[in-house]
This record gives sequence, structure tokens and C-alpha cells, in this order.
Amino acid sequence: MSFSRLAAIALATALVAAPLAAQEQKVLRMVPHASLRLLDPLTTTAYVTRNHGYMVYDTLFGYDENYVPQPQMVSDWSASEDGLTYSFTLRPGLAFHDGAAVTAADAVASLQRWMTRDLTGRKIAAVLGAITADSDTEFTISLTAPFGSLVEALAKPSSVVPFIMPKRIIDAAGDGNVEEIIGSGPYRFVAEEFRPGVSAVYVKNENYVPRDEAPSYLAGKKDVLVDRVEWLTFPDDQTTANALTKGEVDLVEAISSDTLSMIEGAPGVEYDLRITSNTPTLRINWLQKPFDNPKMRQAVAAMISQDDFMAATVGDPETYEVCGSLFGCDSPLATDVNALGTSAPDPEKAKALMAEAGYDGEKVVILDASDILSFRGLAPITAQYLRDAGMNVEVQSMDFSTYLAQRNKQDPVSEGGWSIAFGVWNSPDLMSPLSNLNLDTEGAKGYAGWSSDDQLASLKEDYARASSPEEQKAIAEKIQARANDLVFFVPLGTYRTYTAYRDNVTPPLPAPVSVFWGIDKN
Amino acid sequence: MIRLIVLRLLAAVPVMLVVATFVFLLLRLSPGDPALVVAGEQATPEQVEQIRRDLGLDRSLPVQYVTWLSQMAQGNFGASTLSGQPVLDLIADRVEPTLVLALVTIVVTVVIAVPLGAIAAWHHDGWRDRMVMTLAVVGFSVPSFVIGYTLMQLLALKANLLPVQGYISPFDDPLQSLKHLVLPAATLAIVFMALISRVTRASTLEILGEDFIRTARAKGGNENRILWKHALPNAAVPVVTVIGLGIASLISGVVVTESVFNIPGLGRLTIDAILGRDYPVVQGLILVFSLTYVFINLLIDITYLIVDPRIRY
Amino acid sequence: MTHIETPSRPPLLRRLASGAVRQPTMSIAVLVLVLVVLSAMFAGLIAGTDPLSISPRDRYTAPGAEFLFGSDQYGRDIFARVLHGGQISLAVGVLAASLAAVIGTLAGLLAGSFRIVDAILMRVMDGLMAIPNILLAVAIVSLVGPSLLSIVVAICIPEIPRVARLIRAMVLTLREEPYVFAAISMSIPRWKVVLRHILPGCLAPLAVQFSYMFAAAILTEAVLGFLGVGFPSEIPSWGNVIADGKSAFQRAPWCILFPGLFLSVTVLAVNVLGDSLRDRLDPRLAARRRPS
Amino acid sequence: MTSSTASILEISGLSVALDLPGTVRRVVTDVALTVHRRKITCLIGESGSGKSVTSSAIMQLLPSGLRIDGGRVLLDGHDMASATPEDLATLRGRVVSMVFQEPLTALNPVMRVGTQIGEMLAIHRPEMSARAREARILELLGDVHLPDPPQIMRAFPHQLSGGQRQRVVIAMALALEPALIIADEPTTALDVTTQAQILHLFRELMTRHDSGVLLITHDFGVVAEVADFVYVMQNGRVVEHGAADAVLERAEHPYTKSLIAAVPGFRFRPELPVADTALVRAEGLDLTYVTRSFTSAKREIKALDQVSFHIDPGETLGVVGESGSGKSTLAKVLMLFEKPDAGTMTVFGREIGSLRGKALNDYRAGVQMVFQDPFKSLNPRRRVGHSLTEGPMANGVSRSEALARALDLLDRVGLPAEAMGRFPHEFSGGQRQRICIARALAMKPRIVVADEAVSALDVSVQAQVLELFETLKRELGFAMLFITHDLRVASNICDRLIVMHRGRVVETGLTRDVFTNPGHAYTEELIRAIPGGLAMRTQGVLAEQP
Repeated sequence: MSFSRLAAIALATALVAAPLAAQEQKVLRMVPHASLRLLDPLTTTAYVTRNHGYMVYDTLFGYDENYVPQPQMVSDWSASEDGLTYSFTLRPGLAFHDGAAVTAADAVASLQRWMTRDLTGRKIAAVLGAITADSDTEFTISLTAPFGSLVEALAKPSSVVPFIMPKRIIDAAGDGNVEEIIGSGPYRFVAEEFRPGVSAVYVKNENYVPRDEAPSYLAGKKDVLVDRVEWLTFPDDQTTANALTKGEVDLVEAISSDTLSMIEGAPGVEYDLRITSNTPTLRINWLQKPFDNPKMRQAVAAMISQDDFMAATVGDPETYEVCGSLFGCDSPLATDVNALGTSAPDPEKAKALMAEAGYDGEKVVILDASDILSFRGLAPITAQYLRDAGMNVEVQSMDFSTYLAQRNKQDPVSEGGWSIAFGVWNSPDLMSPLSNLNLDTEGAKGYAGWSSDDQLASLKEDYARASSPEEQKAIAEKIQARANDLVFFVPLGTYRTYTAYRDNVTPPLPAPVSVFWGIDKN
Repeated sequence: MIRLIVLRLLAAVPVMLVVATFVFLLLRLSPGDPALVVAGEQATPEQVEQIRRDLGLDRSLPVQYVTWLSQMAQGNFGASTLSGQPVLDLIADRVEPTLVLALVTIVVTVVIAVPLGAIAAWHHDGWRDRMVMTLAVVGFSVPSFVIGYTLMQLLALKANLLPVQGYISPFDDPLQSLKHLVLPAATLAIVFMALISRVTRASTLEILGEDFIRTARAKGGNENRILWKHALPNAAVPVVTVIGLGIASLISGVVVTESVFNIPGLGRLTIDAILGRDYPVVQGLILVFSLTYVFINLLIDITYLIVDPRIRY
Repeated sequence: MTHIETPSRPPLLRRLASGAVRQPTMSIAVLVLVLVVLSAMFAGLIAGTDPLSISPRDRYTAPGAEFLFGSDQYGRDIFARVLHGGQISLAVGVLAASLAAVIGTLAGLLAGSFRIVDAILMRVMDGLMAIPNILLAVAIVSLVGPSLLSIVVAICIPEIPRVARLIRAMVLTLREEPYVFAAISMSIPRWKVVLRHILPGCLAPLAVQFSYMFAAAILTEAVLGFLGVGFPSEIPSWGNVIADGKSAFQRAPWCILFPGLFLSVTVLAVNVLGDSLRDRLDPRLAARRRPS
Repeated sequence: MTSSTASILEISGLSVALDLPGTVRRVVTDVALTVHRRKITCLIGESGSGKSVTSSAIMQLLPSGLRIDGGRVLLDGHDMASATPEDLATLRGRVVSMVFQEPLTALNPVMRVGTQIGEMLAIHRPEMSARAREARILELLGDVHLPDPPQIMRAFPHQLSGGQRQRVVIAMALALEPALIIADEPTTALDVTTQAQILHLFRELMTRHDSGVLLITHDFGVVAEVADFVYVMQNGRVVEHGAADAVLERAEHPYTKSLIAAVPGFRFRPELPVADTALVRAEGLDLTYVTRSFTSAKREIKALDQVSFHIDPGETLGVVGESGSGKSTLAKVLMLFEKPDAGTMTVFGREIGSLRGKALNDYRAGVQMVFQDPFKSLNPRRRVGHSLTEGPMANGVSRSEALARALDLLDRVGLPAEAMGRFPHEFSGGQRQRICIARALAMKPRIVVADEAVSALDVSVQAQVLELFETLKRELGFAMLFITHDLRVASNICDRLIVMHRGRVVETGLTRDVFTNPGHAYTEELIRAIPGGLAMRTQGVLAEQP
């Protein structure tokens, strides 16, 4: 009897509660591509935190679909003739979620913090004269040397993004992370409902004033059409697909073409190829034998066929392409000069190069992060091709955390070091020679792989100073030619994943990072 | 009884210290670096160094250990390196789903598996016995995630009876909560039932050979009474023991089930924390697990006192 | 004291042999195991192809003449991977169970024989028991990296306390047996008493436990694969072949069907064998079969 | 109601078969048997004779594998052999009830005693009110002379002594005043003094409740004590039956005769000359067992309380007493399995507490033990030859020498040389006990400790083993500490006796003196309680050994 009573109560509660909840609110339940844990987008380069940043924060500029920066929070801006002074005016009516108006001081504080934390930001900091708030809405950046891509940098969608945060929160954070997640973006973050690794909740920012221009990538109007967005992390893609099929979630940010086969043809489910593309890259350890010798690196490059990698790891030819550009093929800088990996493996060439380099069977250690889906297959395929060329290859598998630590070790291979490792990049991260970490030239102090080349370093400085797109493109071609001679990195192809959603949800807007404004649910 | 409880909890301290130290060393000596995990793949060395300082990972191992122990002694479990949230909050947030799932599973299992095992023993070598034992051995032989996917396909997708995934608190919406619990609990229960029904059968079988069962049969009356009134209560001690010891393996099962059915519980939190080298969270969790283990053993001991008057502490 | 002559227990091997005749399920289980072991041992010979050989163009080929069990996402031969995977999975099972049995037995014998060791050792065992086994395994594998050794160790460590407890309990019972007293009174050295008179008495329950651990180890390896901390795909095992094929569950069901079948049938056979062993070897249960 | 002497159980042509793989074996063949009201009918036989199977068959409580293969079991007009489960449900407990051998295990350990008795009433008299039922339980507990019935009723079985538990079982059996009570060795597991009380309780209650009793036993002493009629079984058949007195006095069947003859009577041994130096001299031994569980207050049991004794060379010192008297502890102290808290024990001229290393090994070799249970005292996984040679070889005897010694001893204990290669399970209980003796003697001990060494054996075997001890002692000249609860056995083999009671030595002296002229009330009580009483006593009393 107690059970039936309980059931009756439960039923009654459900009947009363359900319509109340459903009527009033449009809730978009979506599955992000990874679980959100860190909330400060300036602390981590994790893409999921960057996407969270675009929900909560706004940017001064945003890229449009032609990868041209357009003002977003800024209404007017100007640059002096000599390219040393930039003035910006903020749009009127901008307000943070706590009600405070967005002032130039906030923008200045945000940019200053960003310049200590971002690679490109730091490059700007190196030539920074002063950054000052001139009034509540106006601020000026003055440089000691020209930095042609300053506005591109402020629009950069690759992590770490220069989001605008309240100065008081930045001041409170000091060296550490921001404690309060308050921005001026289209959604308000509900801190009380945040469950790290499980779910994050955003509600519509009622006070948000969108721009008038039509939405175009990260520029233009950011309309919020739903009341609430719930990010639900799924540890298992099969379950994700099933949940979408049953309508338990409305949208899945990223779904691989293999998983897509599970929902293809399911009633009520639609899907699109995402704009964002991913590029797995092969990175070589320049410090240690045998790859301290460029010839050996060229031998590796000679064995790489992007097509084979893509066919094996992605499969569906609709979703991948062979791309000879180090900046990604979506980039305005895309070029085929001296491309790597665009032809079939050439064992003869590789063997000749190895002989020239005097390769003597030194061990080649390939690092493999076995728990990361997007890394699957990269190490074994590389291993197979390099073995075909006659290298003595060993694959070391580990979880991602160990992988990151292992990849930071500069020791010789015989003492636990590594030779070849991988990375998987969102297209915006490769797009600019300045922010593309794989083109790092700082050697042992720089990005894992520790590539260095003075010639490339000065080319990058030229690029930073270049003032026109044409000039930039020309320098970029030189950069690619030089980088590929020395084999800074080898792109392994470019692929796209799908975004899948219920048919009562309007298709997500295209953008190089996933954005969730402009989505409606009926 | 109170004496028992107090002494047990005191005895738990060395156990937990052993576990905590073991885990501390295991984690700190491992190759992973939480600063790198936090910084993300594209971070520069400076960024990583900054984070490492923030997390206090630049200090020597003994200093870290002492700091951690003294914090622990003050009830301060620290904050997650991955999310910056207090460890206790994180754990508290994830306890309920795991606890509810485990409890439902245990109840379902005990209600079904114990009678099944007893019936199998009663009809030893008969068709009922064979059937129960076959089911049990099959339940034992299929990976739990396969059982989970299969149930999901059949009951959630094909038959459309139940939701695929997720967790809803019974305190918010009992009916929905129950619906969401059916599949994960069934998945877990199939494995756990296999274990419990086997143990129940074996211990009942043993008890059925005891002299007092003959005494009971000599009394006349319905034979079923002997099974339920005489054999089963006596078989309870080993069954209770196995249920108790099974909790640890149940939590292991929960890890997989939580992944399959997307339940935000402790298992997933632990895996994420281990893979993300979130030391404070792992250490906090391990202490929670040890405490649970001690607590469950205490419960078992108290249950012994209830089911078997011969046991005195 | 009873005056009824209880039938005594014939030696182990004969009991097993007679069991096989009387219990057809047991014979089938043994047959299945023999076949699986043989197929794994001669995997190279039977499969003919390299389980690691990648052939991107043959992605997800359905089972047929070219690939008996089909191919996976990298165009690798699943038949070869399953057979070779058997080597690894069976090795994990045997090694993990053996290691746990040996260490657990040693710990149990020590704990059962010396009081001080007992107090310390059993606290440590309690500590190990407190950590859910999968989580401990995940921790160990992710910390030292997946290899045959680390996975075997990771799987075996949580089993050690169980064996130790079992053996300890057996020792505590056996050391009260008059024949042990007799041996001590004949000034036979302690270690010989343990080796000759106590250890052999523990072997029967240990054999049963071994079979369960063996089965559990194979399953745990699969679960580790599922959680992403199993063997790297360079080392095929049933667990990681299933894990690799998981995402293609609907598109290429053969990717998990065949390894899953091999795994489950093997585990099933081992469990059946374990149950039969227990029924045969457990004197209390065995006595029930033979009325006095 | 039938008249008081009418038969209530009539078994005719009963056969019970054991199904073995591929074959069927009869364990009971063509048994005919009658039990009358107010009479005790004894069914006697040695292990394997089929007596217990017969009694189980009456209640249809045969272990699995056994089945009734023919014949009729007429119980108060109902044929039990063909009774349906429904019939059995009403007949069992109401018309026939049973008392089992092991009172320690016959009661459900997790159920209160009162509930277990009440269950009988609840099953067959569901109309009875709870209050009436409780009254009846109290009445029954009083009937079986249990003290403080209200308290006993709420007790759990483990809180009662063995004798008390057996009374509870009897109370349960009597609850519905059944026509027939079957008692299967009801006193075997009890101490002698309790044994006598229980036997008399049967007689008393049977008369009061107008029931008949079928008493299964292996002990002619019990027959002599209480039986009206006796049936003797051997190999599944009744070989002789009749009025108890008649059978006891004029047994016709040779088996019956041998059984009666095998019952040890009192036979005292000639006095030994007093030796100058004792082999063993114990002074003021104290040993207290403290059970200190983790959480509860400690409990103390005084196992030895100021025990002093000595053993002369070549002498057999008997230690008699009931369970818990401390006699086994004494053996353990001598074997160095236990250490006394106080007192000294000097053996072969040395204080044994301080022995270390080689001296300890030598001492151990000189004192060997024969245990009670022949089934547990040999390692089941080792061949007899191993068991016999292991000890000597561990003590430096060469392999060939150890083998020769083992063969010699096997011969002496009456076993063939092939026994060396066999496993213990291939031997009967008596044979195993012979092997155990040989194993002990292989160490060439100067003292053999025999702890209830013949108690688990059938009477006929018992006599042979005692005989063997006697012979070997004469040939090899060791001294013995012989522990037994059976005074008749003690009288046969011991030169001197010490009587123990609750850890204390209450009497000590030459065997004959102790028996004929007991100096302590407890000794007297022990002697009085010997089953068979006068009948047995007159038969063998004072028969001196040559």
C-alpha cells in the first residue's frame, strides 16, 4: 500500500510540475564536445572553455565569414598612419551580467591580462607602449613598433581569446583564476548550477544588446532565442547518439562520422557538417637524435600521406580533405607552397634521406595518447609507415595526462625521451603564423618539439609588421616554404565533424568555433 | 553496540592513513603533470609554470605531503586542480547518484537474487537450480557495458519504454527518477545478482545439510517453511558478508554503468580525476571510499549481531 | 563423535576426471577452453595475416572471403586481431590470476602463521580492499602506462586481498587439524609443515578462486579498454578490439561481435569450470552428493 | 486410544537402496521391527549397520540418494513407506517425532528455544492461542527438568549446555505427545553423567505421555540400562532380536555375542613397582584461557588449576573427566602446544618450558601423540609411507632406516607393507588409528599421549586398538598418558588414574583403588553414571588381568 501511495504522490507531482516547467521556458539541452571544468578562459587553452567564454563574454572584434575582423563590442576604431597608435570606442549600452556598465577600464584590464597569458598577446606586449582608458568608452593602445595584425589578434577565435571581463574581478584574481564568471556576452552563466565535468547552465542575458549586422561567424548580431542552455557532458558517444535519437538532448556539438552512422535516418534527427575543421599534426623532437638532423625529419615527411591518415582515421571522404597549407585551407593565408603530405608515401626518397643523414637504426619513439578519441590511429599508422621506410620504431601508449608530461621531456630517446608526438588543432589555431604554436622558433624554451630557426623567426616578425593582407600572404608563403624545408610539423589532413540536432531546433549558425546564439527551439 | 561503532571507527584511522599515503605516493610519483592538464595542449611553458606555482606543485614532495596531511586533519580537502572547486563540494555533488544507484541495485538484487539462490538450493540439481545457475553464470560472463548497451537498445530505443540516459534525483521527481534508474540499476543488478544468487545457493545448500534442518523437517508441516524460516536466516551471514564485500565491486560496476548511462556519480568523477591528475580530488575520493568501506563493514558487523545471536562483540 | 563412516575423498585428479564424465557441461567448458587456447597459441598460423597491418582502403569490410571476421576502421583483419588478442587476453587472465594467487597465498600463509604479520598485513589488505578494484586498476594503468605488466599488476592487486583472506582462513582452520599438530610434535620445521601439510589443503579452494579470478581478469581487461586505459591498439586484446569497435557498433557490428563472442564464451567456460570445480572440490557440497 | 502395550510401529520387509552411478546398493534389507507403547525398543549395531537409515526411513527423512525399496512401515495405522508429502506434513511431529544425536547442531542456532518448540505447536495446532502455546512450552520445559523454564524459553541454543539442549530437543519431540519417539543415539554426544539423566528422562516421560520409544544406539551399556526389547543389526539386516534381558544373557547370534563381549568391562591391571625417578613430574600447573575479543569484556576459563601429577617409566597414567575438565589441555601442555601460566613440568629430568633448539627437537621426538579422530589425524593428501617416515627423517634418521622402521611398525600394528603406498582414505577408522599409532611410535618416543584415542571407534574395533596399545607397550616399553572420558576404557589400560573436574585434579590413585573405593563425590557420580550400570559391572568386575 505504501508503494502505491508513493506512486500516486509521484504521479500527482509530475502532473502538476511538468506543464509549469515546459510552458514557460525554452530550454536547449546540448552536448558539448568535451566536459567543462575550468571556467577562466584565460587559464587554459581547452576548446570547451573557449566556447564557454563565447557564451558568457563578448569580444572587441569578431571574425566574419571571410576571416576579416569586424567590430563587435567596439563601435568605432582607428589606427594612426604609422601603425603605432590605435584608438577604440565601445558601443553604448554594453553591460555586464551584474548590471555594471562595460567601461574602457574593463577593456584595458582585460587586454592587459590577456597580454600576459596569450602567445600573440605576449608578442603585442613586447611592442606595447601604453594601453590607456581615455574615458568611460574610449581607450588607446600605443605601440613602440608596428604590429600589423593587432586587430586580427583582438578578434582571434583561437584560444586564448581576449574576452572582456570586469576590472574588479580581474583585480581580485591577481595571478590566479577569476573567481566570478561575469561577462557581457549573450548568455549569463549560472554559477550555482555548475557541476564541473557534468553540466553547465546558461540563461539568456536579457540586457544584451546585439549588433544590427546579420550574424557572420563570430561577428554581427548575437541573438538569443532560447531562455536557457544546458551543457550536458556525456562520457560515451554511443549514449550521446542514443540520447539524441530519443530526443533527450536537442543538440550534439560534435559527432564523428562513425558515430553519425548510428543516428543516420533516425526520425527527428538532422545534422550538418561543422565549419570548424580539425587538423591532426605530427610534431618531431628537434633536440634529440635522430631527428636533430633535418634530413631525418624530411624522411618522416616523405612517408606521410595525408590521404592515408584521413582514410584510416576518419574514413568518410565527404568529411576530410588533403590540405597542403600549414595554416589550414580555410585560412586566407592558405597556400600549397612546398606542401608536405599531399602525395603518396615515398619510401625510396625517405631511405635516401636517411642514408644521407647517416641513420644508424637509432630508436624512434612515437608517443600515443590512448584515451583521446581524436588521437586514435595516428601513432600506429605513423609507426607502420616509418617502419616501411626502415626506421626502428617503438610506440609508447599512455593516457593523455602522462602524454602531456612525457611530451615535455627533452631527454634523449634512450633516457625516456620521445621522437614523434601528435596534436589535434581547431582550424583557427593554425590560421595565423603568430598564433600557430607549431611554428614556434624558441627552441628548448618553446613549445614541445623545440623547433628553432632564426630565419623563420624574422619572417614571423615581418609578418607581424605587415600591414596589408597581400603582404601578409606573401610572407606566409615564405614561412611555409622555410618551415617545410626544416619540417616544423606535418599536417596529417583536415577533417570536419558533424553537429547533430533535433528537427525542432534551428540549425546552429556556422562559425569556426561552435556558437550557440541564433539557435531557436520550437 | 556504541562501543563497537566507536572502536571500529578508531580502527579505521590506520587503514585510511595507509590508503591515503599509498594513493598520495602513487599519484605524486606518476609521470602526469596536473599543471599541463590544466593549461591544455596549446599552452606555453610560461603558462604551465604559472599554473604549477598556483597549485603548489613546485614544492618538494615531503612538503606537499605534510601540507596535505595537515590540511586533511583540519577537514580541508583542498580544491580541484581541474576546476578549482572545493573537493568536498565536488564529491558531495556526486554522491547522491552513486548512492541511490547502489542502494536501488542492492535492494533489487537482494529481493530477487536471495530467493532465487535459495530456491535453486532447495531444488538442488533440478531444472530450477540449473536455470538460476545458468543465468548467474551468464550474468557473470558478459562485460557490464555490453549488458548496458543491450538493455538500452532493447528497452529504451526499440521498445521506447525508458529514457536512455541521465539521472534525476528522487527528491525532485520520484517517478522520473525511477524511470531513469531502471536501466542502470538493471545492468548493475544482473552482474550483482549473479554473485549473490550463487553465494545464497551455496550457503543455503550447506545449511540444508545441517542437523537442525532435519529437526525442522521432523516437525512436519509445510516443507517450504524450512527453507524460508530455518535455512535462509542461517544462510544470511555469508550472504551479508558477500553483499558487503561486493559493495566495492559494485562501485567498480557503477563506474562503467555511470559512463554508459551518463550518470554524474562518483565513479566517473574518480576516472576523470585520475586521468586529469586532479590529485586533491582523487585523494578526497579515496578517503571517501575507504570511509564507506569501513562504514559498510560496520554495518555488516551490526547485521551479524541481528541475524546471528551467537555473534557477540 | 559420529560413528557413521563418512566416505573419504579420492585424490584431486581422479575426482576431476570422474566429474567430467558425470558433468557434461564441464566437459564442454574444457573443450571450449582448449579450442580457444589452441587458436590463440597458433594465431599466427591460423590467421595468416598481421593483426597490426593497416590498410586504410579496406576500412570496415564486412566479413567475407577476404576478411573472415571483417575488418576494422583501419582495415585491420579482425580475425587475426581476435586470435592474437586471445593470446593477450588469456595471458592477462592467467598471469593476473597466478600472480594474485601466488602473492595472496604467500600473504595468507604468513598472516595465518604469524600474529604480528597478521595484524599488519591484514590492515594493508583492508586498505586495498577499500578501493574499488576498477578504480585502482585505472589509477595504476594510467600512472605507469598500459603494458602487459602494468595491466596484469593492475588487475591482480585488487584480487590479492581476497586470496589472502581465503588462504588465511584456510590456514587458521587447517592449523588446528590433528595431523598438523602431529607434524609439529615430530619436530618438523615450521616451513615444511606449512608447505607439506597446510598449503596442500588450501589448493582446492585456491583452484576455484583461480578460475574466478581468471575470468574476472579477462572481463576487467575489457572494461579497462572501455574506459580508455586498456592496451594500446598496437597490442590487440579482446578488450581493446571491442573498445575500438564500440563506436562503429551499428555501422560495423562485426567489429565487436566476434571479439565479444570469444571473450564471453571463454569467460563463460571458465566460470562453468569454476562452478564444477567448486561443486567437486568443496567437501561440504561434495558430501551432499554422496549420502552417508 | 489403543491399549497401553499395543504396538504403534510395525515395520516389515523394509529395504532401503542407495543409488550409485551405474549401480544400486541395498543398505537396509528386509528389516522387521515392532515398537510398543510405554516400551523402549533398542536398535543396536555398529557404524554402517543400517540402524540410522532404518530410523530415518520411518520418518521418510532419508538423505538424498537413498530411497525405500520395499516393505511397509505401519505407524499407528499409517503406512509411512507410501505416505504423500501432505500425509507426512501432518504425521511428522504429531504422531512420530525424533530426537537426534548431536544436540549442539540439532537446534536452529538463530531461533529462540521457545520459538522452536512453539513451532511444533504452531504447525499442528494452529488454533492454539499464543498464550496457551506459551503455557504449553513452559510446561514442556518443566517436564524435561530444565531449570527456570521462562528464561530457557527466551534463550538461544548456544546459551545452553549440551545436556540442556538435548532436553530441549526432547521437549520439542514431546510437544504433541506423539505415539512414537525415535531417538537416534540421543546420549552419545553427552557426558556420562548427563547421559544417565537423559536415559532416565526417556523412561519417565514415555510412561507419562503414553508413547513408545525406538532408541538407536551402538552401546550395549545403554541397552542394559533402559531397553525392554532389542534388535541387533549388522550389514543392513536384523540378526537377532528379543527381550533385552534375554538377549543380553543368552545371545545366540555370534555377532551379538561379539558385540557384548567387546564392551569393555572393568579389568584392573596389576600394580607396577614404584619407580625411583618419574619421567614426568608436574607441579602446580595453572592455565587460564582468556578470550578477549576486540570489544567485549574479557572472559576467563580456568583450564588447569593447580594440577600436579607424575608419570613413571613404563606406566600408563589415565586422565578421566568430562568435557571441559581440562584433560585435553593437560595433553597440550605436555606436547608444548600450550604454555602454562604457572607451575613447572619436568620431563626426562629437564624443565620443558625453557627448551630451545636441539633440546626442544629431542624433547618433541620423545613425546608423541595419538589423536581422537582417525579421519583428521592423517594428512589426507599424503601417502601413509610419507606420514610414517617424515618425522624420523626430519630428525636425522636416514631414509632407509626410516623406511625399515616404518615397515616394522606397520607389521606390529597389523597392517600389510603395501599400506605404505596408499592414502589414508583407503583405510577404515580402526586401521587409520593403527597407522597413527605407528606414526607416533616411529619417533621412538618415551611417552605416548593418547587423547581419546579410541573414543571414535566402534566397540569391537576399540577393543582391538586397546589390545594393540597393550602389546606395543609391552614390546617397546614406553609410558603413556591416556586421556579418556570412558571409565570402562580407562580401567582396561591405565595403571593409575587422575580424575579431573573443572581444571582441578579431584582424585588420584591406582586405578583399582579409584574405582572400588572412590574418594571424591564426583568420582562416585562418574562411576554411578556408567551406562549399563549393574548388568555390565557384574559381568566384568574385578576380572584381573594375568
